[in-house]
Amino acid sequence: MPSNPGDVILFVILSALTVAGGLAAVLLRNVVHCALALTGAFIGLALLFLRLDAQFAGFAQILVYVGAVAILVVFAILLTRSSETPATGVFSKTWLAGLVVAAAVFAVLAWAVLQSEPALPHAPGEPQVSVMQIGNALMGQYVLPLEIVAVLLTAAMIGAVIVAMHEKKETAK
Amino acid sequence: MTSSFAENLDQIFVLLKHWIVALVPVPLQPLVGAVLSVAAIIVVFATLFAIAVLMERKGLGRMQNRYGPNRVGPLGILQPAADGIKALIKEDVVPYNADHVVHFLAPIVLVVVVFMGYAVLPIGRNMTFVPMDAGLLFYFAMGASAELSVFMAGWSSRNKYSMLGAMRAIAQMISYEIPLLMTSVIVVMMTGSLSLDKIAEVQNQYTWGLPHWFVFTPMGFAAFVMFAIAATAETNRSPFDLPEGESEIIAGYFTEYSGFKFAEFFLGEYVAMLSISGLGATLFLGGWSAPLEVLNVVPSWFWFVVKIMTAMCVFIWMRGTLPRLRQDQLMNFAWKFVLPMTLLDLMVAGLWRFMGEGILRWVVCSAILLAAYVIGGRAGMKREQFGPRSYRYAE
Amino acid sequence: MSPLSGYLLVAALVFAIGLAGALTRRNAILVLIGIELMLNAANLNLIAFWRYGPHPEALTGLMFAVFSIAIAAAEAAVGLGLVISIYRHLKTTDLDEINRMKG
Amino acid sequence: MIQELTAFTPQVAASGVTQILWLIPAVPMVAAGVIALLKQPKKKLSAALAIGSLGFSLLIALAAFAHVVAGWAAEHAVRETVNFTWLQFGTSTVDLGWVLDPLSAVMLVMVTFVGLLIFIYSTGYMAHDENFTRFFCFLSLFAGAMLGVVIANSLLLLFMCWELVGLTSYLLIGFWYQKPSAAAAAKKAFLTTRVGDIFFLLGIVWLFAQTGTLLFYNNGAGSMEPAALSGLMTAPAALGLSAAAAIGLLLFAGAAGKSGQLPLHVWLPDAMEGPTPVSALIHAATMVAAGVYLIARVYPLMQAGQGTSLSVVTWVGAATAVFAALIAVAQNDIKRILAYSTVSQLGYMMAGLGLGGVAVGMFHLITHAFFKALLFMGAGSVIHGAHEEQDVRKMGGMRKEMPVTFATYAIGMLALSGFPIVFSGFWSKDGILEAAKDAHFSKGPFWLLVFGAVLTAFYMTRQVSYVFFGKWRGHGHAHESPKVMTTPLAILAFFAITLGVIGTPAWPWFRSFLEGHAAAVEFGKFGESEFLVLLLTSTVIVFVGLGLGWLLYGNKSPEAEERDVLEKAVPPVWTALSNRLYVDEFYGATFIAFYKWWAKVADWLDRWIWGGIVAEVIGSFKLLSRFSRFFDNQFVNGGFDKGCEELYSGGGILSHIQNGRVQTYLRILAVFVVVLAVILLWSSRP
Repeated sequence: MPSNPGDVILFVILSALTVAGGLAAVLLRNVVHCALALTGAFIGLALLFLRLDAQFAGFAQILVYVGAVAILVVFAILLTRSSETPATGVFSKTWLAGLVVAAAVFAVLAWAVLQSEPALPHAPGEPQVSVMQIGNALMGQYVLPLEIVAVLLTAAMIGAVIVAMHEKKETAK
Repeated sequence: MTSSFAENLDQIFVLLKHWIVALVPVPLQPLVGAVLSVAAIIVVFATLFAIAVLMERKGLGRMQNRYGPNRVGPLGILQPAADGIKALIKEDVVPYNADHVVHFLAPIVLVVVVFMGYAVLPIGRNMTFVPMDAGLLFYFAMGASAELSVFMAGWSSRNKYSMLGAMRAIAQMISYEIPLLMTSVIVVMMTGSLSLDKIAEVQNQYTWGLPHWFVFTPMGFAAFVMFAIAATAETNRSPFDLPEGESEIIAGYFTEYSGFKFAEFFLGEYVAMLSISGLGATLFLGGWSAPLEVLNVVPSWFWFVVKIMTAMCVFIWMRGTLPRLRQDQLMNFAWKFVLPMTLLDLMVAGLWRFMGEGILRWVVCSAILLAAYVIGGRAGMKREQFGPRSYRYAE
Repeated sequence: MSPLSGYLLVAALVFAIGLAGALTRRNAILVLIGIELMLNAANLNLIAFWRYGPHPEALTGLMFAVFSIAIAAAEAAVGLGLVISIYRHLKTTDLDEINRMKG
Repeated sequence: MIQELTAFTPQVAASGVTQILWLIPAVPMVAAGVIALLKQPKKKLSAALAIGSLGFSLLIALAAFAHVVAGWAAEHAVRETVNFTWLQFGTSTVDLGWVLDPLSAVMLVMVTFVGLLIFIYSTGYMAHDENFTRFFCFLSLFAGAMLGVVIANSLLLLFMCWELVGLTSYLLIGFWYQKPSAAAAAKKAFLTTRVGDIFFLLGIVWLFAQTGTLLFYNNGAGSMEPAALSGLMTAPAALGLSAAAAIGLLLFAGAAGKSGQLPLHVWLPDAMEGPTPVSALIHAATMVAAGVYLIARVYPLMQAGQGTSLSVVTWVGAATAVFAALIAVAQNDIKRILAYSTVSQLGYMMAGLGLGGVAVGMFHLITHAFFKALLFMGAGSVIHGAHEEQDVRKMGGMRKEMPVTFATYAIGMLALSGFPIVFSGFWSKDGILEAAKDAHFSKGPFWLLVFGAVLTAFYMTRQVSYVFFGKWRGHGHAHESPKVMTTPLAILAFFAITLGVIGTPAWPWFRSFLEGHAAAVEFGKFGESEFLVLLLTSTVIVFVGLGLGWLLYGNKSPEAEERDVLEKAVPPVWTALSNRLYVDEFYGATFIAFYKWWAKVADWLDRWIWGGIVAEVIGSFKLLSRFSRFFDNQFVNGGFDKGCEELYSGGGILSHIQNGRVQTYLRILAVFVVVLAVILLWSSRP
């Protein structure tokens, strides 16, 4: 299937949104702005998911990341008083080394993708997947992982509460 | 002849849209169709917003033994127009210290996100803007995004009251979003679909002239009650209006907004109420289906509007009746009563599925829920020994 | 160019951005943000491969992504809880200063 | 030889009510759990939970009963089962399940109904007990377990619930564990029934080994169905018995333990140490009936025993009936008299099962459940009214103070004695006697049972005369019990009379219901000479008993210290009887003494033989370890220490990388990922 120009343009716009959001999330000085930019990246990714016909994953992405993770992040920012921009630099002392390593990772990944370009399939698979199928798969084939995730989420919730909870006795000392 | 006329009346907006779309060249047709639908939704619900505000002001006035607005136009019915004009021409004051970009974006995000929710609501037969497979999930994704705009508004204002209001609002919205989702899951379990069209369609059946609305099943009714509570909290309405508790924190997260941005928040809040009423109506009250089989001659969109406006009346009535909760009561109520009851309801819904047809499941499910609600209610009514409250900070 | 490689490149870019953020920022929360970005990039890969793979009806990649989203939620909760807990002990979220095991 | 118990075509598809039959035992058990979690003094709530749950069970039981009756009326023999696999090992599975057939339906209604009345009665009787909540917890659990026994379609499930019944009976008999006698009685009940249960378990294992299933009914594949039974009949066992007979006898041993049959009856009278509602529940309606019910449940297997098992059942039952009745004559404790009477009546039921089939035995079980519950609760009311006095010699003339109790008690007593025509006990006992008279193998049981019937009427008359007639010999004033206690009495009294209607020879509804054929009303049966003779005989028997009793004890008010009329007449016999024919003493001198001796032997063995071996082994290991330590210290450690030092210094160098900065770690990780990826890509280049 030759990709039509409209699709390509849409893809470029969404990718630009995602990448810009990601860059802003990493580069901005104010941590709250970073969190908001991160939300932008998340939304961009969710839209990319929708472009890939993964409706369920896309909406789940918005619900979980924008509705929960982003909120958690801003809560953490406010609770740790990180919202004021620090006087010292926001980048660590070894930022250059980090940047080089990250660039190297991207280079390797991009190289790998481009090298395998001829082997990649061009046409998307045909069947459109309905939410019903996903539900059936979750309750059938994937029911054990689902249960484990449920247990994991419960454990994580309890763990997070315990870790973040105020220890009364220590303050009393 | 009459039935055909009724059908045409039912589908009048759809036919109108098709007619207009057919007038433009083929490549532009999808675009024009989308624009028409969006415009229709915005116009209709903005109008309903105006009516709702007027209703609220008049109704509250009646409940508080005063007149309410009665100067602009006959009986004051032009008051919303006056309010709108006033908001538009008012000076837009932004605090000096505020984070201008975020401050500007917050109300826009709210309004956009709230209107997005309408994309999946079936307003009438064949009248869903985007009939999506995972419509319910989309709706909740949009609802969750609204929290972010609240945070943006509160944080960017650089005002303690705004921040407090935002924190309250977010805590409250997250807490009540879970029961809201869970109650919807009950409906999803009963229909086996996340599509709101399908959910409305399933309820559009009649036995002895009575509709198959989910509110008329034991767990549907219980879920509806919980949904109503959670929806009230989710839209920050009285008695859960702590985020804007004017006696404590002025106006909460939109304290520092004025003029048109304030109007946007106001609009967002009411449109969110209308939309969540619409969701409730779709999930539990049969969406656009008529309450009696014989009333099917009346167009479906009419019933939808009637249902959401009735819900608005209930919102107003509650606001006029109930006192505001305290923050800890609010949280306790959400996590220790609403959520467990909803989970129980979920299990009952499962039981209902597995018990198969017959009168027995009605009896058993009703009995379990009734017992749980009575016991839970009695336990909750008991006066607890409130000691000095302790708060936890991340110090 | 295949549309798939486009998605993969975007995912790689987002991953690298996240990694760069995690490696260069001082604030622990920003590091977590970087990790979230990396996770999301991986999800994009999974879904892209699912869509363009030979057996989309098997749902494998999609399911992987959905579970990964759920696990990421848990990870975020625990990670941010840890950050808050560290902040309470050390009064800072600056990673350059957090280099002791003893609280 | 093996015929199905039913004449109608069986209907096996499980209906809705069968699907939810498991709720009947589950709901009281859950209620017990909830009560156990309640705070201690929540009396009202716990009682409400227990009564509510059992009431709920009663409703389902009634629905099930109605379903079965409807099926019966439509000429289907309802036998619906729900089975599921519980365990799987290798190729064999252990299945559990429940069954709804006329037998279980009748039992369900009886147990839930009588149990409910007893629960209600208990709220009055136990009102002032500080452990009220615990009591209702146990009571509820007990009822749940018993209902589990009733619905079980698997011998294993039945056995589990059976053991639960045993456990809860232990808890309930020893409810007032502060009393040493109660604690001892509880222990005795538990251990004695355990003796029977071991045989029961053996029987289960044998049955499973033979048939490969423990389900009773499973569409032809169950162990009580012809296919399995014919296999059992041909399989040989020891002593010339077929496997069917041997397994039947083992199961009967279990039933004998639970139902207090002859050698294992000793626990039942002692169990009167529990609160009176417990006595009523355990000894009238449920636990002891479990044994009888078990035999009724496995009746096809019993039939398959070619007469051996059934004749053993009959003889043991008849002997128990007379034996216990004899002892009952010489007892003075109001509850003990009733207890021995229960043992005796259980003997009747067993004999009825052995002689006349399921319907005869079960009919006596049902009627007995009602009037014995009535008697026990009446006795409780009397004890309550006489200020916790249990000695019948210290009562008297109470009919004036306690009119309701007296009236209902008299009804129960007449029913138990088998007073003709009017009372249900007459018809059920008559059925057993009729079956005994026609018994083909021996007339012995018949005469034993007749003698037992005379004794029954006699000792009941003695008791009633002592308690309600003559003049008051106790202390204080007797008073009537509260409504919550007398109302159940009245209800039970009503059924003690009317239940007979469904089992008269003229309209043998109960029998036809259980055996699955249509019932017809034939008043002509009353006129048949055979029947009239029997009627006359049993009437005479009853009146002889009643008359003798009245003659000896009527309206006399002997003092407590005064010797009994019979004791004056035949002192040695009386002494033997009042000492319960020395069974306990016999056990004490034989089994228990043997166990004590054996325990001593085992103790000695443990101390000296096994202990000695262990000590020797330990000693040799100690020696070995000494040597090993020496070797370690001298040779191994030298080289090891050297190596450790090397490692330590190496670790020192490596620890520089570990500087506590997470980002450093992450960076190293990323670098190596890059390196790995490069290697991979390079190596796979085309």
